[in-house]
Amino acid sequence: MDHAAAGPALRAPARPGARAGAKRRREAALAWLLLAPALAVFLLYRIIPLGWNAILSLQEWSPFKPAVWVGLDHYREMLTEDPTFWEALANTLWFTASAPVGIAIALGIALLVNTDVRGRDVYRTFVFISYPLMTVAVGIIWRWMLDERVGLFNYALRSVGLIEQPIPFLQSFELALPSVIVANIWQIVGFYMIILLTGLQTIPRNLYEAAAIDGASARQQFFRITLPLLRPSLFLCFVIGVMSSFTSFDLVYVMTNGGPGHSSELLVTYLYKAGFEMTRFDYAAALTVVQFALLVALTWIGNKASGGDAGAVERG
Amino acid sequence: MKRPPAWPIHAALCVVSFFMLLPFYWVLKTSLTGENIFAYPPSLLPVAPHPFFYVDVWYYIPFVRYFLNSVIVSAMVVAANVILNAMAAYALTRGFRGRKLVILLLLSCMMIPFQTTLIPAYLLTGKLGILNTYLGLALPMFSTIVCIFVFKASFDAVPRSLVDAARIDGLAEWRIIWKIMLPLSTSAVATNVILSFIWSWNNFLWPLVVTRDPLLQTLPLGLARFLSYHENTTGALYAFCILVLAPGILLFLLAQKEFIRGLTSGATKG
Amino acid sequence: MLRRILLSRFVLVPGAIVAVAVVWSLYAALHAHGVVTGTVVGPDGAPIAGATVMLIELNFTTNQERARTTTGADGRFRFDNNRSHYIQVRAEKPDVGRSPQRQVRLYFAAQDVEVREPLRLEAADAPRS
Amino acid sequence: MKTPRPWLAAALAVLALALAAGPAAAQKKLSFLTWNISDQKDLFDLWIAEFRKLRPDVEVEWLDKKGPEWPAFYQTQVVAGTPPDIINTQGGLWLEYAAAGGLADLTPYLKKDADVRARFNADYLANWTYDGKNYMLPFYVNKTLLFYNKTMFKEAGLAGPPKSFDELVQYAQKMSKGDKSGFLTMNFDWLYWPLFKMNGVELLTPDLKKAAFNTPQAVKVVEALAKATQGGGINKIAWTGRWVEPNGAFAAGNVGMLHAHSPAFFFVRGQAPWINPDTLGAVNAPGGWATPNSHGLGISKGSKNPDIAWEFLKMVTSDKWTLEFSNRRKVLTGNVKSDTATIAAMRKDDPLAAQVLQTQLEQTDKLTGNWRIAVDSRVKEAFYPELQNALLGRKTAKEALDEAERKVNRALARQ
Repeated sequence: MDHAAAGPALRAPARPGARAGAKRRREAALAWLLLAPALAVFLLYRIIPLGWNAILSLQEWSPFKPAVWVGLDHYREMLTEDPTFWEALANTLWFTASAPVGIAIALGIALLVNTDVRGRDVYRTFVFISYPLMTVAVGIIWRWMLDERVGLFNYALRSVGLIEQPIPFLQSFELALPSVIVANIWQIVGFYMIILLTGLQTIPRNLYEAAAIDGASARQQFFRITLPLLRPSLFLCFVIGVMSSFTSFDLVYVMTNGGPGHSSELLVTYLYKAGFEMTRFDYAAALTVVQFALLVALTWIGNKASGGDAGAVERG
Repeated sequence: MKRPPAWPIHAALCVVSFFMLLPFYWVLKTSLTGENIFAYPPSLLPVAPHPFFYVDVWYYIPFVRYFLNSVIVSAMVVAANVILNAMAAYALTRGFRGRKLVILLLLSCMMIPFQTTLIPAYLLTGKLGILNTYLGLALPMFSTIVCIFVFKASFDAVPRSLVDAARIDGLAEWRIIWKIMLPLSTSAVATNVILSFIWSWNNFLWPLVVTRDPLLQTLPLGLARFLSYHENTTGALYAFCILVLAPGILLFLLAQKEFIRGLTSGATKG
Repeated sequence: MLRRILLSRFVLVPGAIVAVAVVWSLYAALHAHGVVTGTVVGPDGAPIAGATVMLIELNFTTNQERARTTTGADGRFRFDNNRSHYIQVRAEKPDVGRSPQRQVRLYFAAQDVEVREPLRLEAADAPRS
Repeated sequence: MKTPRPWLAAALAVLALALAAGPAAAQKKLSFLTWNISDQKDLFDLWIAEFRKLRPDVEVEWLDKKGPEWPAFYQTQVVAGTPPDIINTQGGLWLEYAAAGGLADLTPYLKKDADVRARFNADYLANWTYDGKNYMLPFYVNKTLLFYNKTMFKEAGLAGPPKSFDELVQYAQKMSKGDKSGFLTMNFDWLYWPLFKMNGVELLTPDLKKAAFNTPQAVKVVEALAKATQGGGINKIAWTGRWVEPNGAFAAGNVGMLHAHSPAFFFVRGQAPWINPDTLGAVNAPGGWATPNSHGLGISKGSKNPDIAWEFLKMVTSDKWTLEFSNRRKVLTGNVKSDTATIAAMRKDDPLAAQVLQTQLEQTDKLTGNWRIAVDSRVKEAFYPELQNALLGRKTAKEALDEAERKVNRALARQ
């Protein structure tokens, strides 16, 4: 937290002639020192609670009852006799799979609003405006736009004569989840955009200038310079996409509440229901642990895919 | 590189803007007319718009009080985010043992759904004795992993030569962050400010659980008043959403300029 | 340095907004005596003296009468105890008729207001709102 | 530098005293958690002031949380050992808590104060009994009824409200054309169950141990509903909507019938200028069956001073305050005297509302969808999605009911 205190002690690393081992140790000490405050927050509000869940998942517990150990019973129930879990899991993975679509759209927008086209700031604001909007409002409005009888989409499609019968977006098992995904992309695309914009700022102009001199076309510049150097930001967007598919509770809750059937149930909505609505925190905890394991796996894959090290591009 | 003609860009952006603004337009319109959006066919233009639903919002909830609470909490969160995340990110740009582990840990932490950490988080906050305080409201958001990586990506792009030069001048690490890294990463700073502000500003479940004292409630908690089962509060609900949205947009507009500076100008020197 | 911060848009814009808010609340404070005035006219448009005027407030889901007064010789009426920001007024006179209920929404509670369009009494059994 | 010393000492002494006195003078605290009724702040302030007169040594804290987050807040407080003393729950939520021993048993109090028991409509009071113990008092009560759009009925040449399930379905199909549909029902908290009950379908065996709904009759009912839903007679929102959508649709005048509980009336009327006694009808559903969705007041087991909490309950359910509450919020409180008075008063200045509320006092012996089972929400979660599967045409009625039976029995077995 307090740099001033840390300051003097940290002079050392750069001093010429320091022994390599000592230098490395100081480097490490410094790094951990700088990481400490942030890690403390996560320890408190992420890691310990996760541990709490891990323990709870092995117990039979409710706020009103003392805990009883039941071993892996909840996991057994989840894997063997709970079809809803599998449905929610599949839906969540579909949701995750949709992330790249949103990212691609956002990348396109980001590139456009990163040129010095007139009114750029206005466009950026228009794209971003959906992100800070309260999810409740987003949910209700999309519910209405996608409504079968009075919704805007069906109204538009019917008045231009594209369809005869109205499409029951949220009332059909096939379209409910895609509808939620679309709404989610609509809301999150502005978020992706500013992450990518920030990334684009880290690419030195002179690289493009050099490339231009070598006669590289805009396309080549994009694939040779922009894309590779943007990898960290793209990876970050991917992680955010995964995250939103595993945490966007409000949107599903407001739009479909997981229905019809469980066709738009996500793990997060399911474990909220299990925990707070059915007072089965123990079972919800088991779901949390499984979901977490899944996430670590996904992140790890994504990390590898983006060239490791959180997609960081080492330079200099 | 030669500049492409502007009109296709405008065309594309107009289409995008249209789809982005369409739902938002309906929120805005309903906040001015309070009409029943389930009437058919939908009226595309606002009929007899008036600002009075915003007046309703003002009197339905202790608006000023909630607003100030939100401002205080968000200010704490934003300040903490910029400092803590910059420190953490700087550390991650340095080679040290366990670095990859930390990164993977952060990435996975990021995705633990908040709903399931609610109870333990509450108990811990209680242990710290900061229930019902601004600190208690803000602490969980003091550092956000996304923003750490935003900084990291930006720091990684700062030429090592600059940093090493500074070291040789015997510049203290914290001053390297302050004097070199941050000035060269203004867009990352802007992103941090905007995102952490919005997250803390819209945060709902945590304030709901952690504050028992009505005087400490933040703006989003006013939402309950507008989801009444008896009254028809449609207009007021959307007016409320617009009012909650406004500060975030304002901040975005203010921070905009930072997205065109950043390293593009800085990298060439040093 | 400090000067630069103070003059940056991050200070000026919020500052301006706060200033406007302060001015507005001052204005509101100075114009919040809860005075509601207006005129009642007959079907022919002539002012009606001695008509009963009711000030109605929407209480939760149903309207409730908060106050009533009668018009003077010039057909004018005046309430000075309105505390709400959303009221309705209605006038009636036994042998002349009653006016439709008029919504009056104010910019702030107890705002002093003149009900522009006079309340026009119509022959009885006009649709109640 | 010398003179301030005594002052300082004095100041410190005062401070010390204050600190010492602080805890000693600390008051007993009562907290009162309501369910999404923040609009009644003024009234609750009055209650608190009044209670202050009765018990100057007690201060009351009022908390209000809206529907979806209420359980999250309450259960967190329970775990933290600081449960609100008095809680207001909706629908069947209390069952879980009662069964798990989270609520104080009010039966002894009701024995002690027979007059309190006497205040209430016995049927509504009985709504909160779990294996013979009474866990809650009525706060404000309601049950489902059938609203119908008289204009649309006329257009379709229908004389009056349906008398049977078959008529209901048939009327619905008659009225549906284009953007208009015939019937909508609320679907949360078993509010749709009267549709089954009026056909003699039971959800559970009398001992509440096993599912009993998988019968040929039930299959017929589900098939009829599914057919009507596919044909547009029943608006799909009936099975996917929550509160805003069904009410909004009905308020827009596009729907013939709305099967909902009484709060819907005020919400709909707020959005529907067309509503008046000539255009809206409100009657009990065919067979007179209805699902209550009442709000009750209970005392947390973890409460530090349940007796004071009971005093508070006694006060707020008194004739005086229930009447005040009814007037302010246009609800019935289960307190017989106030409810009759309220409706009588309403008859003249709001006849339609009076008519709606009247239905809430009729046939209170025909309540359904309020089974006293600890795993109510799990059974709900096991049954409804399968029903949706059938109604929206993903499964046949038989398949869905078979699957639902399996799931429901599993949920019941786990309790």
